[in-house]
Parts: sequence; structure tokens; C-alpha cells
Amino acid sequence: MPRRAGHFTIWPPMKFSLAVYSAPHSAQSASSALRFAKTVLQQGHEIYRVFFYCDGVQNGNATAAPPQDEIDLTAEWQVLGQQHQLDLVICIAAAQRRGVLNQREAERLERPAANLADGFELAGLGQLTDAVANSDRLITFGS
Amino acid sequence: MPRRAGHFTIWPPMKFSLAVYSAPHSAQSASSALRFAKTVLQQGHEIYRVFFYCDGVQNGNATAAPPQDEIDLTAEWQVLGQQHQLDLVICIAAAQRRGVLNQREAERLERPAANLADGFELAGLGQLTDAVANSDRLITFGS
Amino acid sequence: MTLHIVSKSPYTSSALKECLGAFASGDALLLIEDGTYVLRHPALETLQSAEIYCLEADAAARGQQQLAATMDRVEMINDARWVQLCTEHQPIVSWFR
Amino acid sequence: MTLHIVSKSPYTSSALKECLGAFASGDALLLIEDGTYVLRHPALETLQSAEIYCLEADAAARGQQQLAATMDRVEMINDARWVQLCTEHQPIVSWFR
Amino acid sequence: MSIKSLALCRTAPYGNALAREGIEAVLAAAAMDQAVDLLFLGDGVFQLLDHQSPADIGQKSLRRNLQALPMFGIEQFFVCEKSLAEREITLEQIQVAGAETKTVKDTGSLIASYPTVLSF
Amino acid sequence: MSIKSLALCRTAPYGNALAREGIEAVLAAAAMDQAVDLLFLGDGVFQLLDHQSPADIGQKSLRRNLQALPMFGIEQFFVCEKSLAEREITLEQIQVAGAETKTVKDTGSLIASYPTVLSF
Repeated sequence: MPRRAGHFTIWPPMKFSLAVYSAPHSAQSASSALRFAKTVLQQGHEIYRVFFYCDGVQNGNATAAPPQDEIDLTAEWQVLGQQHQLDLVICIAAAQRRGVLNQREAERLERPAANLADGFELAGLGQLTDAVANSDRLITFGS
Repeated sequence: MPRRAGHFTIWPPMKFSLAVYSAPHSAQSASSALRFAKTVLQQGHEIYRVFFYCDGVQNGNATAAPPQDEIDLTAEWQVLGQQHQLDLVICIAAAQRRGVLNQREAERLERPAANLADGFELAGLGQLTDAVANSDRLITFGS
Repeated sequence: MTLHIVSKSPYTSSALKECLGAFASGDALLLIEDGTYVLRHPALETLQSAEIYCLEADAAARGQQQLAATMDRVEMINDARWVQLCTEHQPIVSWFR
Repeated sequence: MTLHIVSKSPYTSSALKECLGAFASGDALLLIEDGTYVLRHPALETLQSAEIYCLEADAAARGQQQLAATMDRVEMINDARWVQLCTEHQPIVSWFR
Repeated sequence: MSIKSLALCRTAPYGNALAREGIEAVLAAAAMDQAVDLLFLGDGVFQLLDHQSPADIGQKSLRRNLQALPMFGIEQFFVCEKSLAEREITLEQIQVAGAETKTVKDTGSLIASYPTVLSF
Repeated sequence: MSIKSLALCRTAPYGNALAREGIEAVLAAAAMDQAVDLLFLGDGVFQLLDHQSPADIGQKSLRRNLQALPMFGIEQFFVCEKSLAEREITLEQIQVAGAETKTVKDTGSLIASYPTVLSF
């Protein structure tokens, strides 16, 4: 049954997935992705997965510490993810190259620190393929 | 006294500085910068400073773990830096935003991990200004 | 019908040009981020009958709001309408370089 | 005299176009990275008397070595010559977007 | 509407990692038996150009990754005809063993025939 | 040859951090009494355009950073005349209080008069 938000008629809920290629604080598209995701949920749709790829893996870097008067995209994704049980997946191959590791990877690769933010998960490119197969819409936020 | 390398006559040694804006594994210009720096030194010139700015701060991210058959730019800079006593400076403001922190910064900003690679140093934009003032040539490696 | 999302400036990137080269009749164009500079670019004239949308917040950030107000052919939209456009179109193609 | 270093493709970026717009008589042009695709671009013809250099390794990576061999006007150079060019010119301007 | 998805490859190789990471995503999909077609457009056609020798810039050949695609069942590449012409690239210069190169005039209609398009 | 350096600003604001980080580098130089001139060229001229309202995209006004430059002794901005014309931007639309906007026809000669050029 279609619902209304403002003056727009909303179609039955759809499953969206997002592919995010940009790092926070380098390109606006990283914050565009967050803004889009929030609106998708506000409009009553579902987010099947957010797949962070290329420089987008930096969205899950817990070491980032933006100035207080700038958006902290990692923190915002964490809050949104918790509120809506989002599947926030960081491509493991892209993350290794760019230095975003969980504890297990840091030990395996003999790196000094783990820095993957809570609420994000490292997984393979198959999760992007799976999102393509199981979402009604996939939107790319490139850099 | 001019020296010779191959068939080229070399002018008296010059002081070069490099400004590097690109992250390893995202843009070729990060590896172009290293290649240029190596050649500058091979040709008998001096490198006054390498200033890593914008996404270039990721060159000093010790957490990065590229596959074995890809160049590890962080490791290469470390070796070159040690061999030639290079001043490898990471812009501290750009690094905070992007999650490249030393122990002191990680504690001060209450972040879970320090990941600045050995051989690199965090400092302010004044070091770029200083490099402009004290180098014969400054080359920008943008992204 | 395809929704084409252009996010780069038409003055410095080939994104718009390549998007227009891959535009089918009935497709829609959405301008976001630096793509909102397309509002002032002559290439927009070549899209005679297509629906053209532009994210209002991204245009306003760049001082394009007055320009936008003068354009009948472009519908300025908010984020909710952006999501709705995505439900109404398939596929969605991002032109970000 | 200025050494202009162009590192982006002339087909997708305005780097070359803007560089040529800021080219003074006596300046030199160096093509690196994706800028080596300039070798096949008609805009090169507009630089009639300028010195033009191209990094051989970057051109070869992209399959431009045969094309480069046919061009009299462009000097293919190695990294040592790149550094030397930088000593011979001032200022050095990078066009990377 | 096809159940296949389309990878739209618009980036030249080597200058930026996006071309490589795009092909890696396509390989992953193909390895999972997810049907995916490729359309090379704009500077993306440079990915197919022969005689790539990136050893001296410390990179691996991206064309070699493309040559692996037929082993995963991807046996045709769509290529934008206009992009080739603009770059004065001939069909002979972009052949990949085991795959058929199909030039496309009406890229708009091709794109519109897929439910999902991934841009790289 | 001038002992000043030149910051060549070619990036539009907000879409990418480079415009902002370029101006921050210029501010740092000015704060250290290092003489630096600015040349806005290409999409960089959009940094000067008035009525920027980036609050709704979660960013701070970059034009406000430019307005701080005169306080640090940077009282003139060079702007490429051709870039303005191409974008149909008038001089009135790019005025910054406390600074003089000087349009430049021959950007090549201007650039060649500096020993160092930083590109942003």
C-alpha cells in the first residue's frame, strides 16, 4: 500500500544498496552517500547493504579524527548502522591496500594496529555481487 | 663542478622539495613521486623535504598491507628516507582528518590506535611554506 | 528508463559529455555535487525533451540558486525526491569522473 | 621558462586545455602518467614551436610506444632527464586535474 | 529486461586504481556465476589497447586481467564506437583472445536494457 | 623574478577537498609572512562566486576562508579572464571585501614570473 511523505506518493518499500568509493573529507560523494542512505530509510525503504570500495574503505577507519566542526562520517555511519541494523561492509582487499584492518587482519599481516571502526565488517567482493543480485536498486557514489 | 650521468651534463646540485597529494594504490602519482625522488638523489641533487598533504598523508600509514606483488610505497619511502636522511613530513591537520596518527595524537584525540609509520613525522603546514622558501625547486604530485 | 546522475563539473570533466552520448530517449538526468555547475553550461540545451533534476542543496552550496530559479526546464529537488527518482527509474548510472 | 607537467588524459580532463591556455612562449611541456595520451590528441598540433617531452615508461605502460616512435616533435625521456628538465626550468607547474 | 548487470568501465588504466578495481569486481562477480557484461566507454577503451608494458612503472598489466575474463565465461566486451573513433583506435588494437569485441553505436539503449549498472 | 610564490587554484569548492586544503596552505603561508599570490583558473574561479550556502551539505563556506586572506596581507586575487567568460561569471559576482580582483589575460606570463608555483 503506497504511503505518503510530504506530498510525494511512495511506492512499496524497495531494497537499496549503495557502493561507496570515496574517502571522508576528500570528496563530497562520501557525505552524499550518507545523506542518501538516511533519506532512503526516512522514506520507509530498506537498505540491503552499503559496500565500501576503493578509497571508500576509509569510511570505516576508526583512527580518523576530523575537527569538531566537521562531519565525522565514520561516527555517523555507526549511529545509522546501529539504529537500522545496517550491513556496512568494507571490501577486505581494498582495505588491506589502504590500511584499514581489524584485529585478526592486523595480526595476520603483522601490522602494528587494528583500526576498523565498530559496526563495520570486512568481507570480500562477493558481497558486492550479492548486493547487485538481491537489491532493487544499486547506486554508485564514486569519487 | 658539473658532473655527468650517462650523456647528460648535470648542473650543480639543487635542493628539491616534493608536495605529494595522492594515496598509494589509488593514483599513480604517489609512485611517480617516489620514482622522481629516487632519481633526484641518484643524480646527485638534494631533497630538502617531502611534504605529504591531502590524501598523500596515507603514504605514512603503517597499517597499509599491499599484496606482496605490489609496491609498498610506505616501506620504500622508509628505506629511501633512512638511506638519505630525508625529511618526510606528513601534514598533521590532513592526517587527523584521514586517520594517520602517532602515539601522542592517538592519545590526545582518544583514538584506538597509532598508525604513523616510522621515519615519517607529523608537522604543520608551515613546513610546506618553509620548503617553498628554502628549496630551489618544488614539484607537486597531485591526484 | 535510465536515471543518469552527473556529479562533476562540465567545464573540467568529460562526465556530462559522455553521459549525453549515452542518453536514450525517455531517460532522466539528475545533477548533484559539482554536476550542478551544468546549470550554467550550454550543453544543457542539447537535451531538449528530457526530464532534468538538480539537487537544491548542492546547487545552493555553490551559489547556483539564483541561476536555478530562472530555469524552467530544470526541477530543483530535495533528498526525498532524489530517493523517489531512484525508485522510479532503472537502471541508475553514476557519472562521477 | 615554465615547465608544465600534464598528468591527465586530454579526453576526460581539462588539464591539457587549461595548461595550453596558460602557455607562454618558450615554455616546455612534459607529459606523464595519463597525460601521455596527449600523444594521440589533436591539441598537440596547436603547440607549434614548444619543446615537448614525454616520459617513456609512462607511455609504454599505456601502449603508446609505437605511436611515440612516429612523432618527431616529442622527445621521449627517462627519469634522469625528467629531473634534469626540472633543474633547467623555473617555475614547474603540475596540471593534475 | 536482462537479469545481467552491466559494468560501465570509463577509466584509463594505471593513472588511477579505479580501472583495476573495477575489473577485480567484475572478476569476482563472474567467479560467483553472476552474469555481468562490460561496456568500455570514454577513456575506459584504453584498458583494451594492446602493447601495454607497465613493468617500468611498477604495475601489473591490466590487460592481462581482461584476458582472464573469458575463462570465467565473459566472452564479449561491448565498446563504445564513438570513444574508439575519437581516440583513433582501431578494432585490431583492442582484440582480446577468447573474447569478442562488439562495437556499440547506441550505448543509451544498451545501458537501458540492464536493471543494474555499476560504474568504474 | 619575484620572491613570492604563486598558488594556482583550479578546483571548484565542496566537491573535492583540494580547494579547501589549497586555501588552508595559502593561509598558513600568509600567517608565516611568506609572500604568496593566488591565481584562480578553470573551475577554481567558482571558489570566488558569491551566495555560497553550503550549510545544507554539511560544509563550511570556503568563500569565508578567502575573505580571511586580506587580514593576512593578501589583498589581491588574480583571476583568469577566459575562465570567467567561459562560465559567464561577472566581476561583480566574485568580489571579496578587502581584496582587489585582477583579471588576467596572459596567465602564461604571470605564471612564468614566479620561482615556485603550488597547484591546488
